[in-house]
Amino acid sequence: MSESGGQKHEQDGSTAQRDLVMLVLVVATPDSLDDLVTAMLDFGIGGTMVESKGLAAHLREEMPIFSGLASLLPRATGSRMVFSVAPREQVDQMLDFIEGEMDHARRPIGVTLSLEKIVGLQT
Amino acid sequence: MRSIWTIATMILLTVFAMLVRVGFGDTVFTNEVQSTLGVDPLGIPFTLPATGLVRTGASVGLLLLVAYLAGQLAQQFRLAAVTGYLGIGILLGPTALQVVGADELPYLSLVNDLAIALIALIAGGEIRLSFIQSRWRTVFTIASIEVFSVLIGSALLLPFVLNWSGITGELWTPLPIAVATICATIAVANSPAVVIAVIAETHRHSSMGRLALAVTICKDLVLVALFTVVLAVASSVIIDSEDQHSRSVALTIFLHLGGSIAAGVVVGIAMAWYTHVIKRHLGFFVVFACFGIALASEALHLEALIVAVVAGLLMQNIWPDEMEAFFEELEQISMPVYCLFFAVAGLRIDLLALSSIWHWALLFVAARGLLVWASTWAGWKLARAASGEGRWLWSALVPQAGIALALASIVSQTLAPSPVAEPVFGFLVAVIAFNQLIGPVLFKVGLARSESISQAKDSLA
Amino acid sequence: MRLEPLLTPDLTLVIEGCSTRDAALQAAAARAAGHLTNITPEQLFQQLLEREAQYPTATPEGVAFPHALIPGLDHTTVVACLLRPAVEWAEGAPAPQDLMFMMIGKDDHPWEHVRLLARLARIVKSPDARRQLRESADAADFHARLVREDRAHV
Amino acid sequence: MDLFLSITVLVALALIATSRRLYTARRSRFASLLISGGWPAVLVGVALGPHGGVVVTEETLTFASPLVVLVLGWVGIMVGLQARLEILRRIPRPHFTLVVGDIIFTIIGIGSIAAIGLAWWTSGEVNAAILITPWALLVASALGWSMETRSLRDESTPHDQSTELFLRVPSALASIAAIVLFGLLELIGTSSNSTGVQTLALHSSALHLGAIVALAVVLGVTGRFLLTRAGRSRANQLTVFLGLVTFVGGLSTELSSSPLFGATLAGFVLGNIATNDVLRFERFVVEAEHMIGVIVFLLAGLTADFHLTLIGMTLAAALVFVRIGLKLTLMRWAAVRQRRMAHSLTPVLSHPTVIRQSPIAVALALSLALVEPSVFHRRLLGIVLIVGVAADLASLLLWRLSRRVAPGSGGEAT
Repeated sequence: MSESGGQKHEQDGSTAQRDLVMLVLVVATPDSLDDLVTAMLDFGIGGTMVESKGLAAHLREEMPIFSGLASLLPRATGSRMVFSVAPREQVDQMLDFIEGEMDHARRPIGVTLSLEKIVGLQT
Repeated sequence: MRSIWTIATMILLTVFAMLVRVGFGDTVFTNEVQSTLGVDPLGIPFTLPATGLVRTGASVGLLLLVAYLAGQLAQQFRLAAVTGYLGIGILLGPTALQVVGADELPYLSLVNDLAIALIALIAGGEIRLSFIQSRWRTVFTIASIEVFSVLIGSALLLPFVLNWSGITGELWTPLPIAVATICATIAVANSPAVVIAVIAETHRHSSMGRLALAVTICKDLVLVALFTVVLAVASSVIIDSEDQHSRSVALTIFLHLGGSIAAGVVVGIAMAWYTHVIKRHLGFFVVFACFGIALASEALHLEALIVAVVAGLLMQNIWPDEMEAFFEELEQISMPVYCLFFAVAGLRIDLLALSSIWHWALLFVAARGLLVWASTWAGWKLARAASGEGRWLWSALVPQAGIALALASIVSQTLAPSPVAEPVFGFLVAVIAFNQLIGPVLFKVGLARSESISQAKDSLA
Repeated sequence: MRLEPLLTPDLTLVIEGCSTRDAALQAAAARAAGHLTNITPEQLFQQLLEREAQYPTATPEGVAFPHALIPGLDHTTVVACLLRPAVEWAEGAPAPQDLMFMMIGKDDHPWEHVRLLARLARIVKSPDARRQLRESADAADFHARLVREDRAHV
Repeated sequence: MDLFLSITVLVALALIATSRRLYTARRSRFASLLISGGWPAVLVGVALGPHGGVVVTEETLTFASPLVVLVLGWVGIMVGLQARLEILRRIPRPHFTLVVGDIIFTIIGIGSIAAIGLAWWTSGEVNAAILITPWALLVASALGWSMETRSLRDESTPHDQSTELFLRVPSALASIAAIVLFGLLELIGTSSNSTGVQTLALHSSALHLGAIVALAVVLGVTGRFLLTRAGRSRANQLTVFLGLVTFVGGLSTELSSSPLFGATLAGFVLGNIATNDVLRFERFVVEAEHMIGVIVFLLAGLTADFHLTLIGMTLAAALVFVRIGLKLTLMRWAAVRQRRMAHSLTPVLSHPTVIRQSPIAVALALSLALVEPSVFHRRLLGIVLIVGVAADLASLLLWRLSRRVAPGSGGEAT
């Protein structure tokens, strides 16, 4: 799901920009991607998704024992990162969803970052 | 439509395995005799692996795949998946299609140790102390009434059944009474495995399910102590071996139970520490913890069932949040273990032995079912519990599986010298087999009915 | 986004005896049009059929999401239906559908429509939830269970 | 009880080997050489085994053979799954020529040494048919080289993807060739062995081969259906994954072939009819690679018998020296042929890493010792392990020498 033409949110006036935070998710298991995307849509959070590779996957590619060909086809290692700027309240809803309704084994790593200045975000 | 593909895949896998084993059974590595000598090019003799051992690898794979499909098929016909696993085990067993040979059973039953420990861990994890505190009186009343009424009822009925089925000659002499008491004790046994498997499979974590589990586990703890006493006394009558004094029997039971509970606490703390501190590779850790409990308990003469239940209870009630990941992993791993455990239980059911005495066994199963229903209903009324879930609680106390089978095999080993051992084991296995097949379906219906009753009550309120 | 505010008991119904998809759509459209100002049941039914013609909104889990965007509406309307018996939805549809969530939304706010669809998907995702909804005794029970499932999610 | 003890040590070692801390330790050349070769696991295996501290007795080892079947079936399916036509089509031609060159060089060089050594070792009075399988093992384990390229990197060798792929991909192809070559020859060897006649029982081995190919096709087709039925539930996936791996490994062992051969064919079929569910299965299989690798090495250490007579040791030494000569000449031949390619390849091609033995050799030797656990086969496993250690050390030594010869190119990888 590539960049959806700017992230749209229910905002009113510039003062709201102060309660926007950045949500960063590292999704290691592809199976949990569907649930996360559905939840983000439900809470009205847009985002940008990039393919990523964990340290272990990188090292495994460099130090294969039996499966040397796997590194030839650099297909997605299956892990993805999601970057999203959204109101704190919706981001909190998202984190509650991850903690409350996702299995431990399939939970992504999620961090929120406070923001100083934002440009180009279509509200 | 999908079930046609499922059946086709099951047949394809089974037929292919049979063709390989029949067609290529005579190759140099696999041979019928236990393990013969071969000579290698250096002229040094070596023992070839026994056929049973070589075939265990493929049999485990076949059982996992085919039992999984059979479970899905059973669910499509509103049956419990456990019945599917058992059915396929019987079908592929040494007394039916003989895809899996009798010589593989000793190696396959290694999964029993893993399964009993895993099931007991899950059972321990399902019990909430808050639930026990609020309802221990109900649980204890029902369990004790049910245990003693089934025990005494069966002990009175069994001499006749054993006599009619020709297992014991005379009627009221010490031998048949001793045999009847042992069989009656095993008739009391239940199966936490079936209760948990059906609850997990139907996602119905209702209060009736939790009550059923608490009663089943409480009964099994009482049963273990009861069984040790009865077996000690009865075996001395049957084989006239006077090696055990009654005083030492009581002592061994106390050590046996006390030691198991203490070991359970230690194991629970160790597992909680690993899950809390290391957190990684939980899958491998769970498998090894279960193997560890099973084999350590065997070595230290403890009861693996009690050790694991106490450990599970401890972890779930003292560190509920941290242990969530552990119990999630346990649930993932329980599926392949259930498939294998119940399939192997099915393999061990001897259809030939069943064919000669099935009608007597069925008679006793019906009588036992009646006893269980009556005693549970009485216990329920006595405990004066309010809500209506009690009406179907008895359906959880009918199924029998691993623990009953384990006790039956202990009986056949202990009574081995006397001629009555084999037919008694056959009779016990027949009774357990019927309970294994009927039980899960009955409990699935009971669970659904009790839930609809409690919901009807909610909507009225 | 909560489903509860959009779930009115009047628009939560158990449709019995409809053997085809169109009959079910017609019954639901008739009930929905009663709550909409500027559209007749027949027009709404036609719009729904046009949408289904593009690509059937049935799912392998037996839950259908027919929807229509109507210009000039000021709010989104949801009609939750339990179909008894289940109906064959379309040629080659993966399975008969017995749960139907009809969504009639504002055409100038498609983003809100997507959010509602995501919410419904989350609610009916687990087989346990679907079984609970399918075992509803009547429309009131169906509404109570839908509210309970909605509250079970963040 | 001791079986459980050894498995626990085995898994504890596997857990440590795949922990983060150890990955960082691999950055230094010697550490990554040591660890990726799996030698720590082999040492622990030997220490615990019947010849070391006797924690694991002979009888327990045979009792653990279903575990060996599972692990080798896992490796076979892992190797087979990546031999997908879409991957093979993307491999440039020079890589294939390098592999064909390696096969020819090895059959001639190592093959002759192995034939002479084996005949001498068995003092000539056994019929030739029995020595086909051991010969095939020594040749197959000499194919290819270690695919680990992490220890390659330092300032002197320019680091870019194509150079490392030029070393890693041919070795991966060589390990597939090794499994197929050994699988086929083992079938012929075993069938002739049972009939005990000079003439090769080609008919019976063709029958066995047909059965193994049928197994691969049956498993590929049913595997795909099972994987889609398992869907996204992790419990179902685990049941189907373990079922597939043990079923194919077990049945190919019963067809008197190594579990690796049957599992690789099954992985190949499954990989080429791939759906999303099969890709999820592949991820499950490949992610456990390092854990399974450590278990394979540990089981090899437990099973190997190092009581080699003088002849055995001479055979091992000869194999090492011939391997060094062969691999360096192969690389020089490849460098001459590839003059058209970017000059950046030439320093890498002369790099002694190609001397290191491919880990598939240990898996092949372990599978032979599993199918027929004779003392001879356990000593062959011992030889393969010795050749592996010696080749690793020789590669490190030669790399140090080449550094001293061209000092300007910097020292140890940081």
